[in-house]
Amino acid sequence: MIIRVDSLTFRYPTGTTALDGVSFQVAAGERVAIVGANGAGKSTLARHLVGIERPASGTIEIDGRRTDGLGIAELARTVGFVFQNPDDQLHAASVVKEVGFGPRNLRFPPARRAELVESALRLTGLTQWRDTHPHHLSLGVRKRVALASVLAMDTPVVVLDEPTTGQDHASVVLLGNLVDGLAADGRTVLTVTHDMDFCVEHFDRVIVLAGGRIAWDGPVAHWPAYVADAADGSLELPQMTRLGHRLGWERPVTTVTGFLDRLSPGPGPAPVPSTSP
Amino acid sequence: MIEVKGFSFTYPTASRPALADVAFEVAPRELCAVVGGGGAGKSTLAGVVSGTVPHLTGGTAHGVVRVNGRDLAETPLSGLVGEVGLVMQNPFNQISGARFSVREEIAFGLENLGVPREEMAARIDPVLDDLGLTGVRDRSPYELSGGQQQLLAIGSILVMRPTVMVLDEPTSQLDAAGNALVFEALGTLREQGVTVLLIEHRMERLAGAADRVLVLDRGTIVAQGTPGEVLADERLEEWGVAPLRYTVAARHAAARGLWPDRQPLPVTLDAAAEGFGETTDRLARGDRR
Amino acid sequence: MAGFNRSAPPWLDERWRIGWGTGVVLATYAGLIAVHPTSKHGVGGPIALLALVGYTLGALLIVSGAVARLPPTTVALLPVAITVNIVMGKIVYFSGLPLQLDSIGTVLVGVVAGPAAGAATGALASVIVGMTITPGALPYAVTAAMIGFTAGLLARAGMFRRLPTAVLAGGLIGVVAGIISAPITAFVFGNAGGSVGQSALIATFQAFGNGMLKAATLQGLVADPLDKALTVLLAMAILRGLPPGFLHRFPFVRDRHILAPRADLVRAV
Amino acid sequence: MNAVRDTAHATGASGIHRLNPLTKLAFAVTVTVCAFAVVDYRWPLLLFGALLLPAAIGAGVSRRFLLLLATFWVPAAVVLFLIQGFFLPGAHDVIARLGPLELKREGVSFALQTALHILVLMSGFFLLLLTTHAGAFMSALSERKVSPSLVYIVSASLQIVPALNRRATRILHAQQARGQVIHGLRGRARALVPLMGPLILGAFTDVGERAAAMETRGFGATRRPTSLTEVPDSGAQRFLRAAMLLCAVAAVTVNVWGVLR
Repeated sequence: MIIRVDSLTFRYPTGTTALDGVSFQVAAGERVAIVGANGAGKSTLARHLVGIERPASGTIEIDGRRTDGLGIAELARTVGFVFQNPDDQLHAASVVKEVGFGPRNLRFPPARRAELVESALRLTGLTQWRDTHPHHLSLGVRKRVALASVLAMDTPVVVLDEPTTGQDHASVVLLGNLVDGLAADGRTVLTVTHDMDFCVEHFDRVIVLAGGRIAWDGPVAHWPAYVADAADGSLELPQMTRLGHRLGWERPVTTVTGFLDRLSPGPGPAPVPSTSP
Repeated sequence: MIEVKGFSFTYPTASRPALADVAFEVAPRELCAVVGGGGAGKSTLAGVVSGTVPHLTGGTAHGVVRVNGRDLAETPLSGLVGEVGLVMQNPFNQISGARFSVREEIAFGLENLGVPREEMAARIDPVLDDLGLTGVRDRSPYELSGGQQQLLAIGSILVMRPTVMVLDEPTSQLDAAGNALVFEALGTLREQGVTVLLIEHRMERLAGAADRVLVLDRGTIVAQGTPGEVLADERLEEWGVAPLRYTVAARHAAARGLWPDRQPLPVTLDAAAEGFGETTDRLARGDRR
Repeated sequence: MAGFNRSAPPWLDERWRIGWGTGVVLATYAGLIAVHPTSKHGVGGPIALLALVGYTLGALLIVSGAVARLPPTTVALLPVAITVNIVMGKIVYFSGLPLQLDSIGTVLVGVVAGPAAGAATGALASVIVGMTITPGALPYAVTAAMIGFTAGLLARAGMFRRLPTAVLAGGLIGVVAGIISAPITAFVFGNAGGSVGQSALIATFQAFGNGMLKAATLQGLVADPLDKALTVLLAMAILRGLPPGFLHRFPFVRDRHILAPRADLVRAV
Repeated sequence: MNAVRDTAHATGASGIHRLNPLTKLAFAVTVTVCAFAVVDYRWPLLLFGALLLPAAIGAGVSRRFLLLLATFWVPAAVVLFLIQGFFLPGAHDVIARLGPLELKREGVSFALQTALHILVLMSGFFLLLLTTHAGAFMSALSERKVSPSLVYIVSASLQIVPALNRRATRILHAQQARGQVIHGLRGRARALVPLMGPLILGAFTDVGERAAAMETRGFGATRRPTSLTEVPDSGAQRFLRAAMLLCAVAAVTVNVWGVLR
């Protein structure tokens, strides 16, 4: 288990309980989406994984080490955290320097560093902007720069906070492929997201938070059944799931491919759609 | 009423135009959505229609933009106040900072217009209620969450009762419940005869709410029409816009003869359920082509 | 935009108020030098009052005149610049570095939006710090105003087009700041109230037999030019990072060619 | 450290809380002027003991009030005694020796005088801040026809400072999450650029949008703005303000005349 969270409880300075007895484990190479309404504690939970927030009680173990005694910078070797707002981190005079900041801090040897930076730029489609000042780029591209700067740190765990917000279609497709690629390389990916279609298409497992507690935790294919039961309007089911419900199908479907397979389990495999859906 | 004719705009120091030869009209009571990829010029278009571009940004503009019959090239920004409302992408920047509570922040525009105190109170409280902000009315705007700030930004414009409303991704930080509140408010506006121009990434909301959709790609309008026509277009992805899953599923199904002939590809849940309902009925009858 | 009073006589309109304010400040400074405050006039009492009242009145006039003439975009710029002053000042203070760097925003506004806007930024920043962090900053409002005003004037003279002249401009701003602030440090605060480093420097100058005003002035002339030169360097770095198009919202910097044309200003998508 | 928190949330039911903010401002200015006007250390002490401290107690803010003085006034007073007690130019009446340093009577008396002046100046303004909600203060200024731009700049600054402080914390976290270590003087110095860059650039980049948002909401339109909030005032307070300001002006005039004579 690369992540073990045990009875994690956290209160804001105002006294409000943000997380209440949260426990879960994540295996290496798993892709886990954390979903829930605004204010359910998703981002707070994610921030605990990099040590930005410290639990009031309970423990977190990352890659076999308790996080209590570790600083944010030490945890950064294991957990890469991509913040929601890229402008909270972009400071260098060029994209390539920005992406090199993390690897330099982690003291990778220069050759390895260059290799990591180039590969991160390639994966995020930023090669053409490498010498541009990050603040001169559009928000969508700045978000990709922030993503690249974390990928270049080559951490076994990557945490993404609302990665699709403010991103156009091309960037979301790129992001989805990237998540799949990371998992294929055996890296663990966690995301906090509102985008349910993105979640079902690129993640294996869903953790639903409600009022600071885990309301549901399980494989992505079974999750829609929970949401349909708990219907409080704060979570919107994936498009294909709702379509399946409307057609009166009992077992939920989540993706276009799954839907087509169910529609006609006829001869041969369904053609995989050309794009992310 | 928005009329744009042969409009082009280039930012100062930019090498190519942000908008090139753009033309469209939005009638009163109409909700027109604008979609497109990053850098397509959507936010610039929002600025143009609300009068901030090029008045505040500088740059060179050609062509005509008329809002409620007035030529914006000849109308100072102050002449549009109260008539055109602009809700921006980043709610943090929309908050004026001039006022210390949510209620006073909503009042800011009314104060600038010189609305009497009693009338202000009567207009503000229903808006707070509609957007679910009554519980935080005395809090500082800066203490709200991103989603609440987004609702506040919308409320601060709604309260001015503009006849033309421009919204630039107004729900990006809201969950499903917050989204529903905003689209409900937009529906009410349309009934009241307001012209709405909406930039949005979430295609499903838009397909249900918009009367018309414009697609911008690299500064030009490449398609416009009803949501059903535009969002089901094969070239949608080339234009940088995410197709709805319903449409994608139907397109693949159609290729395998599993979508009813002559039925247009669906862009809403209802249309998809209807079409695939027919298919499943047909399959249940064992009629397989 | 309204001034203090719509039907003000012409000698109280905005331009004149800036002029009157500057006059009051200079007269106060001249008066303080002239009376040689080591005499029996009661160091710390009446002299301090004269410095306090003269400088405050001057600063108020300058601010009221300057603010009334600002276009809305500049009005929106000022709070951000003021905040940057405060937050940077705080960060540098807690980093333990022997610097102030609490005028970056003021200098930036002076360069981008002109002397009047710069003066208003500086003075109002002192008022805000006085209202929120320590009232001790209030009497220094006029120094801060002069920093912004001088930055604007030197920008208009073209000193911010090249880096070496910009750094020199920073030094000059520091000289002005050092001279103007000395009477406040000496008479209102009895040469205390600054950082430990400043106080030690002043104590050294006094121990060598310099009068209070002279010691405070010398301290200012040693510390301020260096600090302000560094401030200007940072301000220039920030200007380079601002998105293209940003500066085009400000007629001062756009129309007067305050900065060197940037080759990299092609709008990136 | 953070009095801004107090002024943004200063709510209380005391009579002093309910006074028009301008009355309290006039009071702060007048006591400061009066304190500096008379050369006698007992005079500022009297102002503090008879007016300022009782007012703070009456408003129920004495704890915060004394805490602020302890944070800001005490260190300044200590430095003052050290510098001027030992190094006041022209002083020679030695009352104690500390190695090579000589403590002089004139220096101590000057330091005492100045420290008490600063005490009154700080107390007057702390009292104003601790008992006045910033929003009410700004509304009061608007009612006096102070330029809306000026009121806007001050209000927005007061609110953006905490917002930017929060942002600074977020940025520090973000950079640490990228492996940056900020221990020791060198580490902290090196951390400055990655902190300042995003903080300052981000703040300035926002300006264009905020200005556009304000203008579309009628800021700077020529019509006379109205105000949602009503600031309480009374004839008695108006009279009090006039009397206090008259008093201050008289004190200044007498002093300037005395100095220049």
